[in-house]
Amino acid sequence: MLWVIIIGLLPPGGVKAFDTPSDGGGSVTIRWELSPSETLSQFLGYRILRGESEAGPFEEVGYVIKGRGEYQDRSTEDGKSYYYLVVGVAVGDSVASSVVGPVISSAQWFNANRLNVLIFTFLISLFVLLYIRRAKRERLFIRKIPGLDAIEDAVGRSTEMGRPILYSFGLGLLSDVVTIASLSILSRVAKKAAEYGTRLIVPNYDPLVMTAAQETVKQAFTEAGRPDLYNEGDITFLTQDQFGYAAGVDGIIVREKPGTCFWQGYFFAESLILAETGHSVGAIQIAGTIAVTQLPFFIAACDYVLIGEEMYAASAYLRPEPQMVGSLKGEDIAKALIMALIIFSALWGTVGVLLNQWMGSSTLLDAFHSFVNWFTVGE
Amino acid sequence: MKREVPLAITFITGVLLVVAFFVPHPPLGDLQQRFQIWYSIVAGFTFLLGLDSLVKHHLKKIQHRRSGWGFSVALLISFFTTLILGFYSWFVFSSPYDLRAPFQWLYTSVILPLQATMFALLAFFIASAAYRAFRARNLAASLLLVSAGIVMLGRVPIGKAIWSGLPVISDWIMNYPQMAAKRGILMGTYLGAIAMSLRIILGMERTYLT
Amino acid sequence: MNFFDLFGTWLAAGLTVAILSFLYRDNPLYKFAEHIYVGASAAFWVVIFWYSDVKPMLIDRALDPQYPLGEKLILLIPTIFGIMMLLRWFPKVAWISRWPIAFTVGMAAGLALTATVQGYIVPQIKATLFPVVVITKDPLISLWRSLMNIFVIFGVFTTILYFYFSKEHTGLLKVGSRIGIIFIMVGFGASFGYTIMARISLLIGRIYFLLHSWLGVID
Amino acid sequence: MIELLDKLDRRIIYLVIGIVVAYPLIVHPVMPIRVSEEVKRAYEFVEDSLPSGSVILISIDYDAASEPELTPMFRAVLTHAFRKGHKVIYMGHWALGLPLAQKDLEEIAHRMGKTYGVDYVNLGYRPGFVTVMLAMGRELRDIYSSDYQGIPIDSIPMMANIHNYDQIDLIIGFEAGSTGEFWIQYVGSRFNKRMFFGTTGVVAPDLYPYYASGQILGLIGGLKGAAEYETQIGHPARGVFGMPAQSFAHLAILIFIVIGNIGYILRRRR
Repeated sequence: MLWVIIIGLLPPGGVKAFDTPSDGGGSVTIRWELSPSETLSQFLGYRILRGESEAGPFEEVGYVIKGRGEYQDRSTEDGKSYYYLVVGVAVGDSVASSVVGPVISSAQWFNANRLNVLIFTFLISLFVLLYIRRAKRERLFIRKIPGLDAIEDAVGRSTEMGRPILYSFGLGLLSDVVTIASLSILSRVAKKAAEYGTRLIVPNYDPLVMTAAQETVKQAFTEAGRPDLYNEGDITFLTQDQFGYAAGVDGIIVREKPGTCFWQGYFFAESLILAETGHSVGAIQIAGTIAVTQLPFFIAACDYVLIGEEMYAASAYLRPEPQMVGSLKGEDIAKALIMALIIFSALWGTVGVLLNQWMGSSTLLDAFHSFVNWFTVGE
Repeated sequence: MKREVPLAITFITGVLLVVAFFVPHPPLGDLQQRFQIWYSIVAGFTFLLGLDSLVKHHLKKIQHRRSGWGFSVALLISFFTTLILGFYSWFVFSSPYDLRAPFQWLYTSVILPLQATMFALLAFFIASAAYRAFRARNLAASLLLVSAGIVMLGRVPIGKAIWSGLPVISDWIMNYPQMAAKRGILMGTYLGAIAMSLRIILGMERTYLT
Repeated sequence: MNFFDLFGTWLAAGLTVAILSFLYRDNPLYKFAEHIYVGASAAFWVVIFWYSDVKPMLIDRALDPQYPLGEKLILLIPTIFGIMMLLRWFPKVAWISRWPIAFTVGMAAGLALTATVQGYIVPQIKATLFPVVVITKDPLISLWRSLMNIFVIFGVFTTILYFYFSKEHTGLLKVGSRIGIIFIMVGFGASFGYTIMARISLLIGRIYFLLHSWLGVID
Repeated sequence: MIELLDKLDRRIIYLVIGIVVAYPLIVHPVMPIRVSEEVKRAYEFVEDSLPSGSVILISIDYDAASEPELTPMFRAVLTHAFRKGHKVIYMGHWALGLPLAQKDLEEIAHRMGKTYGVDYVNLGYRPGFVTVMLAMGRELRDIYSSDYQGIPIDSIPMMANIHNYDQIDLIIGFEAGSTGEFWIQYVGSRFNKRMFFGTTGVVAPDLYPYYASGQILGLIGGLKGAAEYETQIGHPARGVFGMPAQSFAHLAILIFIVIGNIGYILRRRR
């Protein structure tokens, strides 16, 4: 065995232990200044020891590698006093700091690290809610969304050709908001299909989405006055396997030859497998997804594509109740605010940089940096 | 009961989760994880409905001797074989992941090649989609075509051999215009998700209820 | 190589060829492979899901004598929700399945509301807050970087304009949103081109499997 | 003619793509491959720094989706390790990836005349990757009392003197996600263990800083990395022949786009 003797290994200094702020309790944070011996290649890291009295006994609660000066002990019991010490560890040697404490952990009622998130959530929600209220009084404008205008024609075309309609949510789960947006598009499609008496096929990846789709279609058929046309056997579960789902839907496409395919929801790599097969049977295809990576493939293979936000706008667009449109206006106000913020900061930062460069005054630039840092998202 | 209770459940669940996000103190601190576990349990039960739907669909096909009913027989056989082997492996080897378990053999010999081959079909589909869609019809379509072509060539050794500038321009397109567009699209998308969530919590989005 | 390995390789190869035959046209071979796939994978993921989610989250906890009674009682709530879903089998009480659906939908909304702000909106705003001018030792680099900064801000700005819903796209807004669509198209083209390499790798993997592992004609 | 260019049957496109990808795999055209520093370092460590008979732990941290990129490097590295007479412990943290690479393990071991239990061992999968990583620092029998077939570890000759990381000379991880970073944090730093990784093209940039800071010895990234490692060991396979396949396929797609546009322009002229 090789023994390395290190002369004068220095302990970590300035050890502090305190209740971890903004947490749910059960945690103490220990902080220290790095040991000057870290420069030695034999130096490995720090062991954090905890005891219930100043005299010990102490036992190890954690270990961090060198270069780190903080550890969170997440195994404390709230209301109990603890004492800590930090041991610098090197190959064949170790050295302990002095003992600190007592420290007691507790839970907080507000997570201060999330203040910026709270402010933005509040502001955006406020705009949306404000315009939902305002929309009750005045009529608001909404721009054309071609993909949604095309729904009626597409359903009509399927009917003329005597072919069914295929609707897919992709791999989205019911716990994805975009699936719920897709449900309202499905509701519209189903209503039209019922009016025209056209068959609607909905193969599913998630059984929960399947049940919600069944409810939606049944409801839409009832509202259109054709509950007799509703067939639960057309809204089925396939498999919860990404490509198994694609294989199954491809099979349905080539055998049922739908006149229209709707791809609305969350899609991954299977997007192009589905859309190319849909194209091969000559279907009109209307896609919509928030998955940015899949949008290029839908753009290439489909006739109409709802890009990101347009999908969320669909429910407001299709059922132009004033409040729904109001929420879109609220979104737009939030966008304007964000754009203004970006322009404002670009100007501020630029003036700061120039002042710093020409006059040597860094006050404005420093203020700018702390302004940007405020946007750091904490845990 | 049929409408008001679900709307109330949605409202309460949504509001609680938003509040819990900012309050670390028990019992709200771990509410997000707790609800996600609940969701998994509900999904576990709902799987039964899914399987029921799948099996029923194919049983009906077989019963009425509809075209291709023979394939439905194959589907049901593979379904029940997998299910039985799965539980057998679970109980005999105490885990379906055990490398000795027949379930793993089934995975490598049946599911995996099917998955990989379906996935590999994309190599063909991406070519046919590119051929059809990348036509210089108008300005937007031409830009789509040109940037796809540059990035495509910039990624492989042959692109560099053709012109050493290709990888540089390709990186520039990815890092600037592509990134800016993506950021803009996502900004709108997420604002849309927030408005959508608010409408759900307020009970304005309820196509599956009313 | 034992029998099961050999059989497994032949089975895998047969299924691979069957799926590839779909490229020519739909045919009984593909149909067979597709049905086997849907059936086997549906069962496969159910077993995996129950083993890795439902068992540790519900069954193990319910049976664990160490697990606190209060927590066990709380677990009754999702269990009841789960049973409510199954009531869909009985048309008279099927409506009660809307309760767990409502819970899931509420959860989706509640989580998304804060998660999008925390995970995307605030960090992406932060990433777009920068001075336009960059000063370095080399004036050419400074000029280039400054131009690129303006370019990125301009791109983000016009892309957002494209999604502006509540105003008719005329005048300046029309110009802005047109430029936005240009950025979007260049971006889409780029990600399309970028993905091709990964997709070709997948095909290389499959062809290699057929030629090497199955036929053994290449090394 | 114009009609033909403008509306090419998609099956012709499929056929061409199939041929240009398969052709290089069969005919093996030579395309020069420049070996990067990250791959060379990894190779040199296995080649020069480890005495024959060293123990290498290989961790499979990927599954089917990344198989096409990572299996070629796994095969190249394993071939190299066996050739140098090193002993290999096979394990992994992604349950569905292990049975996948196991086939390659057995095939290569068989081809190179290696004996199970003497030259290599397959420990199989155990859940909880951090727990597994840490426990193996004390005594790997706490987690792996038996190998993947249920054979007790103590009855496997190769494992007789292997108890924890002290007896393992090198760790090689094949990474499709963030498991590699856990290897670095929990094992590399804490037990002062030498390791390198093979990763997908997507993950490589995440791990590059660790290479730059010297926490990992080398980094093999994507199919290109596999091609480089194969070049180093003088055993060209999927990686090396995949490179021309990639180039040809990209070129073919580009030619189709050009054909389509010629057809489109001619049709409009009419």
